Amino acid sequence: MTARVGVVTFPGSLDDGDARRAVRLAGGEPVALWHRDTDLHQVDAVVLPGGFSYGDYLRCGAIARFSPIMENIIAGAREGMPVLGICNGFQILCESHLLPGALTRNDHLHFVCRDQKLRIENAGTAWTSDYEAGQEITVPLKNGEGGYVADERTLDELEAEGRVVARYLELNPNGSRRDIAGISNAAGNVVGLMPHPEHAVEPLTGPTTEGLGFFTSILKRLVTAR
Amino acid sequence: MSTPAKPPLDTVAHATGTPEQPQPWAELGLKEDEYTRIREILGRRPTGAELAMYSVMWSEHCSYKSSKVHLKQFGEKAPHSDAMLVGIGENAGVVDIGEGWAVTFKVESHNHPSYVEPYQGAATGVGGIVRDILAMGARPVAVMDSLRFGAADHPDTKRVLPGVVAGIGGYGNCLGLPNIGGETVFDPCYQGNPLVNALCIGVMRHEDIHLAKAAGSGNKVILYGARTGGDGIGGASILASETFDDAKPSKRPSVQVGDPFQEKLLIECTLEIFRENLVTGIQDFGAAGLSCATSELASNGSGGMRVDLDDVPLRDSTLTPEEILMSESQERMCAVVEPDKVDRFLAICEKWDVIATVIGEVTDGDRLEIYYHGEQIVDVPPRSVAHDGPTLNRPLARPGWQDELQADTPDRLERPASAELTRLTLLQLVGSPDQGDKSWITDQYDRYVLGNTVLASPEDSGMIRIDEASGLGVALSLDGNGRYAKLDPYTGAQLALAESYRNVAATGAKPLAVTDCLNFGSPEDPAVMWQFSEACRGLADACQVLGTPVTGGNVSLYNQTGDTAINPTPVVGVLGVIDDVERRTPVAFRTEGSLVYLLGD
Amino acid sequence: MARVVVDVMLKPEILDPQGQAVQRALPRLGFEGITDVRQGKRFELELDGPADEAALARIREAAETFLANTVIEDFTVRVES
Amino acid sequence: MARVVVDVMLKPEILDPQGQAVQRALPRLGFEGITDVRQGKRFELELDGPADEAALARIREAAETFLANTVIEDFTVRVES
Ligand SMILES: Nc1ncnc2c1ncn2[C@@H]1O[C@H](COP(=O)(O)OP(=O)(O)O)[C@@H](O)[C@H]1O
Repeated sequence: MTARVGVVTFPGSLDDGDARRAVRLAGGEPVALWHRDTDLHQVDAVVLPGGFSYGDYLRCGAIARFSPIMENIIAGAREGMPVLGICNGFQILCESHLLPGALTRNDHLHFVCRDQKLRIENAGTAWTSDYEAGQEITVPLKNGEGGYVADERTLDELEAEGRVVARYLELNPNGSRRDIAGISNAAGNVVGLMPHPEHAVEPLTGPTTEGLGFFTSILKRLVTAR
Repeated sequence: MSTPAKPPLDTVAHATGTPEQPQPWAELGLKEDEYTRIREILGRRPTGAELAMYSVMWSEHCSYKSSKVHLKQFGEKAPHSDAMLVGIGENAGVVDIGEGWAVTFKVESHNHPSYVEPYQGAATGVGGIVRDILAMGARPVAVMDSLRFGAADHPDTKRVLPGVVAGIGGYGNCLGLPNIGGETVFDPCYQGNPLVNALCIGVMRHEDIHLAKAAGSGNKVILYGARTGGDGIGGASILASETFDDAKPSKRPSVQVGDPFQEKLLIECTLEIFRENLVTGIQDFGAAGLSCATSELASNGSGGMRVDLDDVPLRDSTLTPEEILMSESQERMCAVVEPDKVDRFLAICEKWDVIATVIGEVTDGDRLEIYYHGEQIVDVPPRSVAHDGPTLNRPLARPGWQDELQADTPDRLERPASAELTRLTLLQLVGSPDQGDKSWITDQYDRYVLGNTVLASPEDSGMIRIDEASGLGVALSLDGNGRYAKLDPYTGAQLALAESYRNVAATGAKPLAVTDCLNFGSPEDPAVMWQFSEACRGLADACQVLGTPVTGGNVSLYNQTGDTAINPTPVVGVLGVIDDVERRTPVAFRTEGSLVYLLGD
Repeated sequence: MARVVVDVMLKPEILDPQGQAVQRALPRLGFEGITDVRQGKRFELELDGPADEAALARIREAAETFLANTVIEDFTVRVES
Repeated sequence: MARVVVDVMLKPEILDPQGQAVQRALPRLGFEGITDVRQGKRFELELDGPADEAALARIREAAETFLANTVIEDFTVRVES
């Protein structure tokens, strides 16, 4: 008995195949979801993958947020369905107001692709329970608009509630406020992350396999919840 | 807006009735004998639209008129290879890599546009080569780029380089194609003529190979992708201004702007169309747009095709028929589809938000006929447009300075006389921009997307996994050295091949096939033509010795400013296959205590 | 037939790296005396009807929900004469 | 102290994929009647002196050489009241 994890393909999604592979390598059953559908096909959790949905035109994630499938995802997320947004997916979650703040142009104005060191700050979310709090991992990061911003009050609140899920170590690659690489909603079921754990699941193709934990975390939770 | 009365459409009937009407053939780049030949082929003067088609298809860029006598060797001397599924001459060659898989790969230049508008020039260069690969039936899976700029500290390099790198990254990253390698070289000879050569590799099952031909009378011709606008039609504007005078809304842009998102949709939509086996022929739109796509599709098939220009979706309603035919608007493809498959084809396009329109059909005859407002404006044998362009045997002459250059050996250089001077020499060497770390470039390229990148920068070759279950993969390297080629074009081209070949072999892959981009100065200069012929001869000979055929490539001529040509720069890509990517050899020393051997002398 | 312009700018308290990059570059290019630069977006919308109050109200709503991200951006809507 | 606005738009004949993406999305979100959308950039420059003819001439030059890419873009310069 395994869990079904949906991965949405928007026009311009790029890392949907990689996210499905990561779910599979973690032992789950990946389910491809199409942005024009409204049916979530009984998935237990959803990944919004990286890419350039709608070309990232207007603002990253701004057009995808209004895709038909998002209506049920937003409703599900509010009721506790686990949702992970990676990179473009994080942007979509912010645009949907499931997560606070916004992602802005990298402070150095360039697209950046690098192996990024992170610290898992909160190992209590649906997507990080397989890590230890404080654990350091290295996974790929690649974005042009990954600078996390929010007003000071929101940032303080995120810190106080332990909702900063991951923080950049050694180098802040995009000017994110307080080195924030990922955050969660108050309930901990919705997580947005700029770096790409789905690219760090095989020794052959990733810098490490330390990204797998995001996917094993959710599968353990879903399977034990049954 | 009120427009003055339009002059009559230059229809075939009108052209027949007005044989003496002067035509701007010279302004369109045709030579007098070429114009005369067109009149002979047609038995009358060409219409404006026909003249537009011939002029662009017979240009150096599309017809390879100066280079084809030399390129022939790649076919004639090609070593036998069981791996070749499709040889030179198609959009791109196709190579068997085993287990039912095939790959297609090709390098192409977008040099001049990248100098004019670095970001868009480089971006649309990537877009163009990716469509080429897609049109073979393959899923594009990786890109590489070989770049040449002027002096690193020259102010114009500061304009060109960041734009080119951002353009390659911006387009490739948005398509989701990992960039797995390339080169970046600085030399003052490229100051006014930077080189932007982009390579794409695609993967398919053997049965999925598609060729650009239109067969089967009654089959529909479908144009899909972006709307047609006035991009890159400097030439056609000459005709337009002849007929429309000052009624034109604005100057036509010679710059093409890319829309990578549209291209990503085009890729996914096309692959789904292939999966359902819905096309009998397909062609991408490159230079020369509709002129090229229709004449090549028709010419490679049975010959007959009828197209209605009124059905072409336009971005700019003021385009003239000549301009529609010549527009280089990006992100468009043309497919030939059996009538009962058209609905399904259109449905898949709709699914991907891609505009698709039936613009014509394959006919019984052997003429390409194009209609506009119900009138016939083109009636030509398509082969005469697409394939029977002029062939030139341009004069060659070994330049007078070649001996002197070759005599100027390193022996003449002063040796550092002290340890300190040796140190300084070494520092100067490693401090040169060519030797420097390139991560400030490669970090702007996504190398992880698709999750199959086994080797990428800073490795000497890129390597990607093709089959997750078996571990089958390919390695690719792209190399060139204009300084060596200037010193001796024959050997220089061979050295480029050898470097690329070694890089691939060193990963553990077996080199199988070659693609090349030949960047040279003006073919009208006999010295340049000599360099070109020597480089071709050198590359063809070396390919024969190494047993790796050239499967396709690209020629870029006229890379010169005034009388000064760039260093002759053949850039060579080698593709190798490896049965199990787990066994690849990376460049870094991985284990302490490993022994280091030097091979060769 | 009317043209409505929507200007979208980052809120003053949000860092604007693009504007700052422009500001830093200007003196190097010999343009002095510019103390601050902000970079935003300008949308030109062509309407098929008149830019009456009803149309402007709709566009304001489109700006609020879509063209601008009001978490970080402010916008203005105006008819272009 | 004055504010000068430089609006930079793609030339009308140049493809504007961003504007097109916005235009295609609007009807899906229920905003009808918008026949064309072009997206450009807006720069707000704060001057430390008055926006007199000399200052405007300099800004026009900066727009021409730097803020706009005149190969594909047009620009306008105006003082914001
Ligand atoms: N323009 C480029 N695009 C992609 N990769 C590049 C580019 N330029 C350099 N590289 C990559 O950077 C690495 C170092 O390049 P280079 O210094 O030229 O190495 P080498 O001298 O060993 O060929 C290589 O992996 C090469 O593929």
